[in-house]
Amino acid sequence: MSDAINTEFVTITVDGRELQAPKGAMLIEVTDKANIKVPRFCYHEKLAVAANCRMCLVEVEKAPKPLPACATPVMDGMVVYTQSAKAKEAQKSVMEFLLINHPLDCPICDQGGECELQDVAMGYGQDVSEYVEGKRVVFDKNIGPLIATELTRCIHCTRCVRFGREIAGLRELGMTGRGENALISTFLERSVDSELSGNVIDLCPVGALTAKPSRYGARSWEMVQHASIAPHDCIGSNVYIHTLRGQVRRVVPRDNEAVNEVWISDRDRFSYEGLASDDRVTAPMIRKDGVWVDADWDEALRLAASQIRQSLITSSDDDASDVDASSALAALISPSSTLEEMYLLQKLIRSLGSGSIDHRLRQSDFSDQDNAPVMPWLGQDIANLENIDAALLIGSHTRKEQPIINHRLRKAAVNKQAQISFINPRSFDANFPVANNISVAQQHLVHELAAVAAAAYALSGNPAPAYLADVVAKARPQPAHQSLVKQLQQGENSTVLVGSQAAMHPAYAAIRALAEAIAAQTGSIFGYLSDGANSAGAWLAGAVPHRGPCNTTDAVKGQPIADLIENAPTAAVLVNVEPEYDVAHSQALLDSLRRASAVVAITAFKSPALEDVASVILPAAAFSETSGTFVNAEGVTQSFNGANTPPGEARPGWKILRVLGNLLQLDGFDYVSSEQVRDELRSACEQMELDNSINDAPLVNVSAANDALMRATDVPIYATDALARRATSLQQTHDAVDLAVTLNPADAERLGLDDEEVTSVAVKQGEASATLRLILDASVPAGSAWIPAAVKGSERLGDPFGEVLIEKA
Amino acid sequence: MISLSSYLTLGAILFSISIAGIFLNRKNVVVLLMCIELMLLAANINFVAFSHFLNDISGQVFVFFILTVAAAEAAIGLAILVTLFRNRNTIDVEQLDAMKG
Amino acid sequence: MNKFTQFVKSFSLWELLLGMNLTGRYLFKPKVTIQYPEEKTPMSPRFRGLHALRRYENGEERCIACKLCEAVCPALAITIDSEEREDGTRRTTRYDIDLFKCIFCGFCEEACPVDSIVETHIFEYHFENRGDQIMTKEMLLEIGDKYEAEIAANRQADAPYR
Amino acid sequence: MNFTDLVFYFFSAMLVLAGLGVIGSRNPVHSALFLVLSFFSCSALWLLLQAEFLAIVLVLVYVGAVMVLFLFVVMMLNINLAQMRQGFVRYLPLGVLVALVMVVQMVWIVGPVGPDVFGGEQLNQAVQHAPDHSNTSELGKVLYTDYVFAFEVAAIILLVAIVAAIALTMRRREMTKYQTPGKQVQVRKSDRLRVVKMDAETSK
Amino acid sequence: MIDSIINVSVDLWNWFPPGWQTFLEILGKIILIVLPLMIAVAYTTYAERKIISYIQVRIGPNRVGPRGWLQPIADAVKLMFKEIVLPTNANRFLFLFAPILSIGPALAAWAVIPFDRGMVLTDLDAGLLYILALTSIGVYGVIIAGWASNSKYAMMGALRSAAQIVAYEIAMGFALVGVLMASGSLNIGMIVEGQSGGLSSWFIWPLLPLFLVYFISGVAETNRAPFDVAEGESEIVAGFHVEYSGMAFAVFFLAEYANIILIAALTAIMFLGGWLSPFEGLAFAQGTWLAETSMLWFFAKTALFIFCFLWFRATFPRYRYDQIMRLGWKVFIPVTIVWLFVEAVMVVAEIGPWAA
Repeated sequence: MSDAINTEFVTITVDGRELQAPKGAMLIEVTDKANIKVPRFCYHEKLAVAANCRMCLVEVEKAPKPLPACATPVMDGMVVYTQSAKAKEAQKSVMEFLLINHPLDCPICDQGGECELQDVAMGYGQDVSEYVEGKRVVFDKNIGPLIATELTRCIHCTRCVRFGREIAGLRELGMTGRGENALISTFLERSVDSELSGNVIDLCPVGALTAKPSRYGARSWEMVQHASIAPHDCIGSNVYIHTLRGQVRRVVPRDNEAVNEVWISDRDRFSYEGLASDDRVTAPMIRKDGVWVDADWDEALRLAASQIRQSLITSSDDDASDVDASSALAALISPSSTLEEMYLLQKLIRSLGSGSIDHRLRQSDFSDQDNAPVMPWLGQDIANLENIDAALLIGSHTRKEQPIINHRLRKAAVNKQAQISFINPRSFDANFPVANNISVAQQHLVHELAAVAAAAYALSGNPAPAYLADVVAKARPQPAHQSLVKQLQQGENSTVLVGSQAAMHPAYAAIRALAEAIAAQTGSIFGYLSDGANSAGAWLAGAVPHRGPCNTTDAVKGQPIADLIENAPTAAVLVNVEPEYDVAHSQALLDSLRRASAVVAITAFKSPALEDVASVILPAAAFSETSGTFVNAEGVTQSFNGANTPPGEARPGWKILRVLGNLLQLDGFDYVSSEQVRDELRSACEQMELDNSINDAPLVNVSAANDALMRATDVPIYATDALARRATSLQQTHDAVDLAVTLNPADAERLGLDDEEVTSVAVKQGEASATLRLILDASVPAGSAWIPAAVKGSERLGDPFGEVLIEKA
Repeated sequence: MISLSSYLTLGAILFSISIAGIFLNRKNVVVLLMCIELMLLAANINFVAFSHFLNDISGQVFVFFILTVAAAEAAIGLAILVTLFRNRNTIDVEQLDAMKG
Repeated sequence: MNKFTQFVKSFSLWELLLGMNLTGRYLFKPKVTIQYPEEKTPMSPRFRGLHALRRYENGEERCIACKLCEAVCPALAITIDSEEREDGTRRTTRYDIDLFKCIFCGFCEEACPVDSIVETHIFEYHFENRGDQIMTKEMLLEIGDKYEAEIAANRQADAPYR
Repeated sequence: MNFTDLVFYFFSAMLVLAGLGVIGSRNPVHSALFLVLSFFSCSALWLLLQAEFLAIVLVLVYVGAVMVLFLFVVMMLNINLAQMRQGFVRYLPLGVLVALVMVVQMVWIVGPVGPDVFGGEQLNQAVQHAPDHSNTSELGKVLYTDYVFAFEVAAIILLVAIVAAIALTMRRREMTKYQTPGKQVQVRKSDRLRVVKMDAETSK
Repeated sequence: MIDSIINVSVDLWNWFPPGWQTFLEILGKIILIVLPLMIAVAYTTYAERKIISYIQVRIGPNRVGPRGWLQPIADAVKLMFKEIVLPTNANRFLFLFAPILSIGPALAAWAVIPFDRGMVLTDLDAGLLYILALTSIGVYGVIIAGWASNSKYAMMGALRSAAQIVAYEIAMGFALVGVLMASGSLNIGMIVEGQSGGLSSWFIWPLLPLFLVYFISGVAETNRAPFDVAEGESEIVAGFHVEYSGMAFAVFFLAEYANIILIAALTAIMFLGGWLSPFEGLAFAQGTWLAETSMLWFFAKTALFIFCFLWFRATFPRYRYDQIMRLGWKVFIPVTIVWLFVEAVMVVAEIGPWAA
């Protein structure tokens, strides 16, 4: 329909109004656009037409019977009556049929009040049913921890079935039986595991599919709706937070065609459960003689300020002016913090003379940070992804990491037959046809990419630049690489995206240089799929050690997180960081922090590791409780307001930083609203241009591949941040991975672990060791031992990448 | 036994007090009016005292007339005062110097 | 003539005397006062007094936490929290009525789909401390249990008119 | 000192103190109340002088009417007290001086000098009336015979005063709507309502 | 035994010097008047509640004591134990002095009220004037209370009340001039005696308009319904005593009811012949107690007028303020003046009671 040029228009008459409609459009699309109300259940604009509820019957002149508006294409000169006696009679009859088996349990139905059936029944239903026989009863299925079923209420609209088929790409739900015996079911009684599965709750026009975590907790009419932005991925899905008496009761999508259309991921939908976690810090805490005690704000803030001050004075023995502030004071902030928090934190740290601030917690390779773009940017609009012809995703488990991006890619793959390829350290499942799904052990990932780059240079005929020349020359492209490059080159609209697993990679600089080269040589758009909700914002805000806000290079510079691990700072400020899970080298960082004399943690959640290292814990508001701004991967700035008040004494992070700035007697911390902070930054950033191209980079050197078993890691979908990790329902899903080691069967055989009886193995990584469950899976390439990060227990192990020894437990 | 001179002395003191009052409260017309009443009262005391000691009732007749006239005077005085206050919003004597009403 | 009669009437205070005649006669009328604690007025089955939550005969509480009463309450006197009980049924975890806010309009019992919240005939009650005016679920159920027979009888009596 | 002397000195003292209160108090309302007190004291003194009628009339007329009027005016006019007190201290020495001089002069006359002039012995031979003596009727007899003309003049003065006071303060407020209850009561249906007979509308 | 007690008492009495004896005698008489008066006041409040409730087809207070007889005592005890709240910036002395100023004249006026022939505390020559003077002082209690409360409502109430009392006092005075003309004396005992000779000799008949004016003015003067705009609850809360509580309020309350009783008693004295019997000179009553002059007649007549006060309150709605002033100035004063002329003519022409 967007191809307006080719569209022929026809004229139809609906209820006496002349309407222009593109030829071939369905009648209901035309009436919807003209704001003519036609009742419907099975029709949904994002789903295929099924025409099985018959609720949208309208009278069409010259048609012998009323026709379903959702399945009737418009024709020139068509005359339609939606409100005629015949149409109404038809609709009423359909309504009566639908209500025959629908139970009258609205009072206990969570859909009550926002139920399409209820609404339509008010208009078209009758007071008393003529049907006196017993109603049909369908036993409920347990389809997982997220979705509650009440299948007796089902009116067989099959929206959920079509959603599974068309959107989620998994045929999870289906309808079996006919007539009265028809029922919605999962195939083989398994649960619904799509990362978008929650959307069927919104789709279901009745209360047959409802949200399990919020089940029976609140009625739709009593909740207050607050527009907000989801805090888990770089998409910035628009959501509504529904609160009841100051408690977040559920999260539902907010339509935004440019970003998330009408969908949100389950992570965005259900992570709110973590807000009520027992781990929430509700009062400022200070450590007194090694024991944590609750304090009041004044005391805690003063202590924090004095500790920060102290670190700048005593770190050098004799002369305070010689103190290297950057090595004395460091700050880490979660990439899911708001723009305001990041900006204020870097302002605070830089005002004190230190430049050591970082948000790239999971990154290990900072060698090319000076060549990095302004911010990790998608290079294009999110909506553009559904129009691409070819794509290469490097180190990205897109489906689980960025479900909405994945949905866009799926649309391209399914609707436009786009050639989408992956180069991943593991062969991940995709819910669409993948052109080349290349998986290599992570220690071979750079070689693989070099081969692709070599193919690209070969295809374009350009010489490789100096920093790549050596690598490209050594690479031996395979036919798969050549076809991949060809697809990219032939696609009019192609893209190369670097995902967060690449960002975690120890040779990220090389990956980035090669990926950019591939994109440049094939005429593709180069982009990043970044970690966290606000990585882009963090770069803008200057929450990086080598650049100030808005890409300024004259700001105080400091050490990236990797250096901090080696050179322990005297004092550290952690904002929304759980050091044991959110950081790549968590063990090392914790050691480093233990050596620091003061660690001020501004956080919503406390954890044993944090309590171990911190000296002051200041309770911050979680995402729904603070106002703020996220910048998503396409560079769109989205501000939101707090939906509810933080629990206990907790305060929005920007306010804590603001007061801390005041207490440290720093200038320019007199903000009265988060908008003021944002506007200050925004006005500074007006002159910025986004460009992902790399013109120069450190020499890319590829060391010879190590044949040892190397650990490979991803952050599972429901372990990305503190909030998601505490969302109880999400943690019960299949996607919530517990700590285990996954090996390729070949490796297992080599190590003698292919025995059925071996269920757990001893894993040794450097100093650390643990006994883990063993899983054999061919999707893990040989040479890799796949151990997830950020899940419970993973903090006992070392770096995400490194040599591991696995033996029988 | 109280003599006539006692009453006359009392009258004299009261009269002097009211004179002093007129001197002191030069701004407040209401108090001025009250001082005049007080002055008349002092005179009346003399009249009544003389009437009593001279055994002549006509002294009391005078007092009667003085009371009548004083009441009339008070009524008109206050009426003027109210009118003035309405027009000028003050009863300060010194500000009531405009010829125009 | 009219003016003359009016003049005479007003000077003879005729209208006033008429009024006094009227009130004077009422002085001797039988008195209608009810001696409250000893005597009470008859009560309709629809009388709306203190609230109660009812149970089914098997002891299961009727309330299903549909919150229709909360929604219909014009005084915002009802506060309900609900969640799924272990057996999977929908139940309240909290059912508070603030009697200071309540205006005893009876909308809650009209709205109740399961006849759970009802207004009883109890109208003599008092509070001795701040906060006592909040009737909790337990208190309401207790009242319901205690007066179930009376409540049921009143429902029965009013049933034909519903 | 006998009982009557005690009464005299008590009420004299009260009178003088009240007089001082009238001229000295900060608030005109207090002044007026002190004036009331001085009238009361004076009335008591007049009773000692067997002028019962005048004593009661003094209370009736002055306390009951004139001073109420004064209080009324003082309370109604929202007077700026501070402004009214300006100059009090400045005039204080002069006022006190003048008053003292006058007191000395007059007391000198009535005290040491007076009795010689007036014939003191005779003056202090006041007639004590019998208990059934009616001061009222005595006064009435003189008033309606010898002084009837003056009495009529006084009545006219009072009348003129009433008329003048009303004329001065009366103001008809504009835009005020009055209702006359008598007329309202007398209204009949026929005064207000006219029933117009009209043919029923017919369609053509 | 009894003799000895009497003897001791007589000795004790004689022990006092004569001046003291007079003083004590008068004090005893005052107590004899004031105490029953206070009780009467208390029970007037009870009567008011009872009668008004009966007219409103209610029962009225009936809980304290048998039939509620102890209700006034309960009220008094309650009021005594209540705190007297002093408003901020109130004039402390005047605020507390006002109730006294209010009840003082109401009680002092009883000094010249004769209960029976010769039964009077002071047979004052100018008794009528004395009463007029004292009733006119009563307004000070109101006006000072209103001013000292430092409250707008109280001030408004006080001004209304003062204006109303002053206005109606003139009509009242004129009405009493009629009585004065009829009796030819300012002495209250003489006024009553002037009405002797049976029902027909009472001043109510020749002075009927003045009687009505006097009684209605009396109602207005006491700020009673329907002339109670001074405490008009709907506009100025409670008028001048808005800020009063506890005993200070109770004193105002007492003063109001003492004034009611006073006006009722005066009306009985001036127009219904005080203690004189209505059956005097009637053949059937001749020689029985019915024809005797008696204190009881006086009380009965007073009670009748008190009842009228309550009856008015139960019957009439409140006047508007401007209507009250109109009635006082434009109706009552002309009516009394006209009737004084008529009376003067009757005196000159020797008609009615002035015959011969």
